Amino acid sequence: MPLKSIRQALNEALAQEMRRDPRVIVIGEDVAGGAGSRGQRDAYGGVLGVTKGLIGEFGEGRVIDTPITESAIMGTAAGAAVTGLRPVAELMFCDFLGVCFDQILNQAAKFRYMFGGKAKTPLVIRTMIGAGRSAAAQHSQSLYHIFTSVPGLKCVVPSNAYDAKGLLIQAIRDDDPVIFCEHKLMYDLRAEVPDEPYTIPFGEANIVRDGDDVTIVALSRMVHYADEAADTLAKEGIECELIDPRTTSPLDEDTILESVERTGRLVVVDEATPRCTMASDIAALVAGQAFASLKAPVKRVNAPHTPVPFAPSLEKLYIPSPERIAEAVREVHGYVDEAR
Amino acid sequence: MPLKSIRQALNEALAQEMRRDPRVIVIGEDVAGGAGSRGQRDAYGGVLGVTKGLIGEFGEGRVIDTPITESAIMGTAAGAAVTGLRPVAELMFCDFLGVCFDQILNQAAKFRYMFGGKAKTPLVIRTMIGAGRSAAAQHSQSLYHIFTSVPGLKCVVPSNAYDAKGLLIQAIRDDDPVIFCEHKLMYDLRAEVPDEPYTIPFGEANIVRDGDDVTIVALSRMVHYADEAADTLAKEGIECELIDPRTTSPLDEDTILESVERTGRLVVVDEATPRCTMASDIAALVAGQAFASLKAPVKRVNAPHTPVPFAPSLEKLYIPSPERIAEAVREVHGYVDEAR
Amino acid sequence: MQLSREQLLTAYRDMVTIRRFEERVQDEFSKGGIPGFVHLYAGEEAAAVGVCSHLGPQDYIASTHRGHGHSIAKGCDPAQMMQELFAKKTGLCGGKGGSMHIADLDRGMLGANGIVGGGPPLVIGAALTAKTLGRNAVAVSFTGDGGSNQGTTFEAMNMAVVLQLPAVFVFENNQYGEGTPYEYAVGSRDIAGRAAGFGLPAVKVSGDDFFAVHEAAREAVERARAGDGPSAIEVDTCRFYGHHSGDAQLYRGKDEVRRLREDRDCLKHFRRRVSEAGLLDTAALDAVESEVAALINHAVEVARAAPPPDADALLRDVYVSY
Amino acid sequence: MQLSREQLLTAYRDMVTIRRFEERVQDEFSKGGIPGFVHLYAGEEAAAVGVCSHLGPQDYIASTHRGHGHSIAKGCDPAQMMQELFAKKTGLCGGKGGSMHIADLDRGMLGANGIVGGGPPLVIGAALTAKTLGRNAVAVSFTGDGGSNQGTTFEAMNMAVVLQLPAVFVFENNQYGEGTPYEYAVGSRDIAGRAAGFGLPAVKVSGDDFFAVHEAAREAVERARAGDGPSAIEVDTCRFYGHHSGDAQLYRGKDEVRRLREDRDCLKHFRRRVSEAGLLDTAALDAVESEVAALINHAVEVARAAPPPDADALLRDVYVSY
Ligand SMILES: Cc1ncc(C[n+]2csc(CCOP(=O)(O)OP(=O)(O)O)c2C)c(N)n1
Ligand SMILES: Cc1ncc(C[n+]2csc(CCOP(=O)(O)OP(=O)(O)O)c2C)c(N)n1
Ligand SMILES: [Mg+2]
Ligand SMILES: [Mg+2]
Repeated sequence: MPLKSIRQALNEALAQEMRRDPRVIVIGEDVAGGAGSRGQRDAYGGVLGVTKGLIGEFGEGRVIDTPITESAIMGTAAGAAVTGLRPVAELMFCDFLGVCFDQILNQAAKFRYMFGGKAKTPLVIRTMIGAGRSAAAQHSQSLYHIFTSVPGLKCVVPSNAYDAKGLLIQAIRDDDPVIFCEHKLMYDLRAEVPDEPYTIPFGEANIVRDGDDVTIVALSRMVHYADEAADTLAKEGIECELIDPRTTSPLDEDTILESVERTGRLVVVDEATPRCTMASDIAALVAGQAFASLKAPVKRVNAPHTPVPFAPSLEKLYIPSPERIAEAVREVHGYVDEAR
Repeated sequence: MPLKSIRQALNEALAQEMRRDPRVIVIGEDVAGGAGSRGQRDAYGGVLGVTKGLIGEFGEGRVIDTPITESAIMGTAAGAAVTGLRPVAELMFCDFLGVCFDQILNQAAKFRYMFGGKAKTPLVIRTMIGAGRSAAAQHSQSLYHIFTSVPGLKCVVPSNAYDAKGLLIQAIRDDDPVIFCEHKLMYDLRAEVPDEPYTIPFGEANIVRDGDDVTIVALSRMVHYADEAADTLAKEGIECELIDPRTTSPLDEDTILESVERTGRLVVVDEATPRCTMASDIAALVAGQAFASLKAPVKRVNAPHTPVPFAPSLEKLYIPSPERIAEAVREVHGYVDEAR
Repeated sequence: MQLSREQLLTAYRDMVTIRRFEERVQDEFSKGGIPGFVHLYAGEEAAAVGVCSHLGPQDYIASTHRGHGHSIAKGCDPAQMMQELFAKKTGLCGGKGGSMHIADLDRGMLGANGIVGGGPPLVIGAALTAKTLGRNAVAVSFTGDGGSNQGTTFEAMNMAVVLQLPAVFVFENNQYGEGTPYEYAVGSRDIAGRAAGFGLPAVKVSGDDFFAVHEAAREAVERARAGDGPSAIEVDTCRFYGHHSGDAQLYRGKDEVRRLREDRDCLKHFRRRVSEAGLLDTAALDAVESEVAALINHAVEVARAAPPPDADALLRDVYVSY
Repeated sequence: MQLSREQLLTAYRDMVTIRRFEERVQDEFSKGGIPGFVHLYAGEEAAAVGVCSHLGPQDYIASTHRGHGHSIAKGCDPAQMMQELFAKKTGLCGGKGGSMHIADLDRGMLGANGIVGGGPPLVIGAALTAKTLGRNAVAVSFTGDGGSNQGTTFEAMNMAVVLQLPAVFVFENNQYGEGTPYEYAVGSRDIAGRAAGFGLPAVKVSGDDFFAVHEAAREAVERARAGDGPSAIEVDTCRFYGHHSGDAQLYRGKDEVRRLREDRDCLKHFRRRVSEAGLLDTAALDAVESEVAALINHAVEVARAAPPPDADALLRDVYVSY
C-alpha cells in the first residue's frame, strides 16, 4: 500500500468525496487563496496545504475562499447543511472558535433536537489543534473538550494518516455536525493509506498495542508519545495496552472499559489542559463503570493549567512527554492496593 | 440578620463596591434600560432586576447600557480592566458566550500569561445559567465547565444569597478575570445576609451538612436538590456530607478529598450535561487522589447528553432531581466492594 | 406592481392571522397555558407578510426570537404552531423547540432564533445552497434593530456581497431592542445607510404600509432571483406589546402604545387603502376576520387537547445516528 | 501642520527603525534564531509612525499579528522586543508571548494579537477607561483590510459611536489578508466608506505618504481628545514581505513586490519630500540610518546572548492569585 502523509490522506478524502457527491463543498479562508488576485489561484490551498489542488478540479463554486469572518463561515456552513449541501468548512485554528462558536454551539448542534427531529445538518468543520510550533497562546490550544461537551456535535481526533482518511470520509457522509481536529504537528506523518475511499465508523477505538499490565488511553498526537513510552516500558517488563479512541464523541466506552477490566490500571494522556477535558472525562467514566476492576488510582497526564507559552523551552515542558507518560504508567503499575 | 434574596444580595454587593471604588463600573444590555427613550431610565435594571437602581446612584457613566453586541461588551470590559477600571460586565445568558467567547478565552484570560506577568485584568462577567423556566435550548444551558477549563479564568457558582454577596464582592476585588454564574431560578431564594460588605475567599468549599456515609458534591442549584435528597436519605439512616464548592476554579480539592477519605463514597451532582463537565472533573480528581479510600464507584448525576428541551414535562426529566440524587447515593452506599 | 384581488385577500388574511394569533397567545400566556417566554409580533405584520408574499416554498427565511409572524407569513400552520407554543407532542417541533425555536424546514422556515444575530449567517448558507444547486431560490433574514448591531449580522452582509448570493436582509426596526431605543443603540441611527456601506442596495420603508414593504421586497427578491446579489430593507415599524409578554414597558413614553395602535396600525392602513381604492369591500375583509377567528379558536382548542411529548422524546433526535 | 526638525527626525528614526528591525528579523528567522511565526511590517511604516507620533505614553494602542511596527512606533524598546522574538527571559513578555503577543502595557501598547479582530473591542475598553477616569487619553486600534471584515471590528465601531469614546480605528489596507486581496474580501471595496456608515468620520489616505497619514491622524486624535468621539482612517499601504516569513506569495503579480519597493516605499517618499523641501539634509538622514543600524545590531546581540526563561516560568503568572 502507498505511504501517504496525513496531509495527503485528507486531501485525497476531500477530493474523492467531492467527486462522489456534488453537494460536498469546501469553504474557508484561503482554502484556495488568491481569489481575485493578480497572481495565482490556489496560492495557498489551505494555510498548511491540505486543500491544495481542489479548486483546480472542482472550481470556485465548490472551493470557496472567504473573507476573515468565521461566524459567517460557520453560519454559512450550518445554513447550507440544513438546506441540502454537505459543507466542509475550515476553522483554521481551533483557537478561533471564540469568534464563531455560537453558530456551532447554538445553531448547528441544536437544530435537530430543537426542531423536533426534522433537521439534518451534515456539516464538517476541519480545524487545527495542538502545541509544538511555538505558535504561542492563541494558536496552540487543544480545545476538543469544548466540542465534545456539546450534545449534538461529534468530534474526531485522528492520530495517523490511515485513520485520517477513513474518518474524514465518514465525517463527510455522516448526517450530523462533526468537528474534525487535525494536529498541526502531524501533517507530514506517513502511513499506508489505500487509494480507494473507505470509512472508519465513529465510536470505534483503535487498539494500537495489546498489553495486560496497564491501559493507556491517548488522543491525537499523544498516541505517538504514549507508544514511545510503551516501548520503553516494555523493555522494563511492563506491557501496556494502548487505546486510541479516534473519536471523542461518540466515545468507544466499551473498549476502554473492557481493557481496564483486564488490566485494572489506567493512564489517560491528553495534550489539553487538565480541567473539564477529555482525560477527566475518561477517568470519570472508568471510576464510575470499571471501579470493581481498578487496582490503582487513575492517572491523568495533561498539559498544565496554563496558556501555551511561546518559548520552545517552556513549550516542551508544557506538552506531555513520553517520559512523563512512562513515569505515570510506572506509578500506577507499582501501586499496591493495600485494601485489595 | 436580615433575610435577602439572591437578587438583593447581588445588587447590594454591586452598590457597595461601586461606592467603595470609583473604578468599578457595570456594563451590559439593559443593565439600566431605557437609554435615550421617552420613558423611564432604569426601565429594566437588568432583565431580571439585579442591577436595578444602580444608575440612580451612580449615573450613566458607571452603569452603561450597550447595544446588543456581546463581543464589544466583553472586549470593552477586558480592555478597560487591563487599563485601570474594574468592570462588572453582564453576559445576559451564559448561552450567549458563543458570540463573544474570544474576548474571554483568548484575550482577558491570557493577557497576564502572554504578557509575561505584566498585566492585571480585574474583570467580572456576571452571567445566568440553568434550566427550569422553559426557556429552551439556547437560554438554559449550564456552561461553566467551559469557563472552568480555561487557564486564567476563575469561575464562581453561588448557591445562596449569603455566598452570592460575599463571592461577588470577592470577585470584584479580585485581580483576575472572574466568571460569576447566577442560576436563573434562584434569584428569589432568601437567606440571612449581613448589611455590611464581606468577602468569601475563592477555592473554599462550604460544607452544607456533615455526614459519614456518603459524600455529595453539588453545584449551584443542585446544592438544594442534594440537600433535599440528603433529608430523605437521613430518614433511611444514610448520612450524607454535602459539599458546595462555591467556586469551580479554583476548586477546593482538599475539602472534597478529605471528605471522601472519610466516607469512601462519592456522588457528584451537576446540572450540566455529562461530557467533559464538572462532575467528571471532580470524579477524576477523586479517582486519582483518593483512590485508596474509595469503597464504591464514583457516581455522577447530570443532565443527559442532550440540548435542553422546551416542554416542561421533558425539562423536568432533564434536570437532575432529588429522587435521582437519592437513588445514586443509595447505589454507592449499598455497593459492596468484593475485593476490599 | 398591481396586486390581484386574490393576492390582496391572501395578504390581509396572513396579516390578520398573525395579529389574532398573537393576541390570543398573549391571552393564553397570561392564563398560564403557554410556558417559557413569548415575544409577540403584533404591529409588525406588514413586514413579514410584505416580504414573504414574494416567496415560495422553495425559498428560505431565518427568523428571530419574535418568530410567530414570520412563520405564519411563510406558510406554517397556525394550529401546529399553537401546539408547539403549548409544548405539545404534535407541535411543529414536537414540543421541544417552543416559541423561540419554532421552525418548519418543509416550508423553508429555518427557525426562530434565541440568539440575536443568529439568523443572518444561516441565511447566507441557505442562499449558497440555492446558488450551488441551481435552485433559483432566495433566502431572507429577518433581524431587529437591536440585532442589526450584532457582529454576525455585519459579517453575513459582507459575505453575501462577496459571494453575490441570493439573499435579502430585512431589518425590522420596531424602535427598541428590549428597553433600548434604536436611536441609542445604532450609532449612525440609520440601519439602511449602514447596510448600504457594505455594498448592497438598501432602502428604508414604512412598515405601516404593506404596499411599501411589498414593493421594496419585490425589487430585492427579484434582484436576488436574477442572480444580481443581496439587498437590504429597513422596515420602520412598531410593536404593540412589550419586548416579551410580561414586560412592564417602562421605557415607553406615556400613551406611546395607544398612539401607535391608533396611528401606525398596518392592518388599519391596509383596510383603509384597499377600501378607498375600491379593491376590497368591507364584507370581504370582514369575512377574512371571521375565518381567521375560527382558525385561531380551532388552533387553541387543538393545542389544549393535544398530549405532551412522550418521555422518551427527551433523549431522541440529538443526532441522526450516534 | 508644520513639523519641527526634531519631529521630522524622530519620525524618520522610528520608520527606519521599523524597517531595519523587520529586515533583520527576516534574516534571523531564516537563520533559525527566531521560533514560531513572524509577520513583518516593512512597507507600512508610515501608518504606525504617522499615527503614533500623536500619541503619548498615556495613550493606548491595540495591534494585530503584524505588531512590531506598532510597538516600535509606540515607544517599545527594540532590544527588548528582539529578546522577546528570540524567546528570551529578558524579552518584553519574558519569552512567553513572542511576536504574536508582544505587548508593553507601560507604554500603552496593549499587545499584538493572534486573533484577527481581537484588538478593536479592547480599544473601546481602553477608551472607556480614559473617559471614565477623566484621563484625556486616546485609544487607537490598528486593523488590517482582512480584519476589517471581522464582526468584532464592526461591533467595536458601533460601540465607540454609541458611547462617544476617544477612539481611532486605523485600517491598514495592505491589499491582502494572507493570500486574499481586499478587493475580493471587502464586499464594498471601500473600508473607509463602510466605516463611515457606522456614523464616524472616516477618510482614506495614502500610506506611501507619511505626511498624509500624519495629518489625518492629527485630526482624528484631536477629535478624540476633545471629546468629540471616534474616527476611522484607512491607510492605503503595502507589505514588502509575504504574509509571514515563509510565504511563497504566489498570489502576488509578477514583479509586484519589486515595483512596490520602487514606487511605494514610504521611506523613499519621506526622504525625497524632506530633502526637496530643504527640511532635512542627507547627512542628517544618513546619521539616523547609522544610528539605527547600531541599535538593531545591538538588539540582536543582546537577544542572542540572553538566557531562555526559567523552567518555573511555565507555571507562573496564569493568575495574580489562585
Ligand atoms: C446574543 C444575544 N444577546 C442578547 C439576547 C437577549 N435579547 C433577546 S431579544 C433582545 C432584543 C432584540 O432586539 P431587536 O433585535 O430589535 O428585536 P425585537 O425584540 O425588537 O424584535 C435581546 C437583547 C439574545 N437573545 N441573544
Ligand atoms: C480570527 C482569526 N482568523 C484567522 C486568522 C489567521 N490569519 C492571521 S493573519 C490573517 C490575515 C490578516 O489580514 P489583514 O487583516 O489584512 O492583516 P495583514 O496580515 O495584511 O496585516 C489571517 C487570516 C487569525 N489569526 N484569526
Ligand atoms: Mg427591535
Ligand atoms: Mg492586509
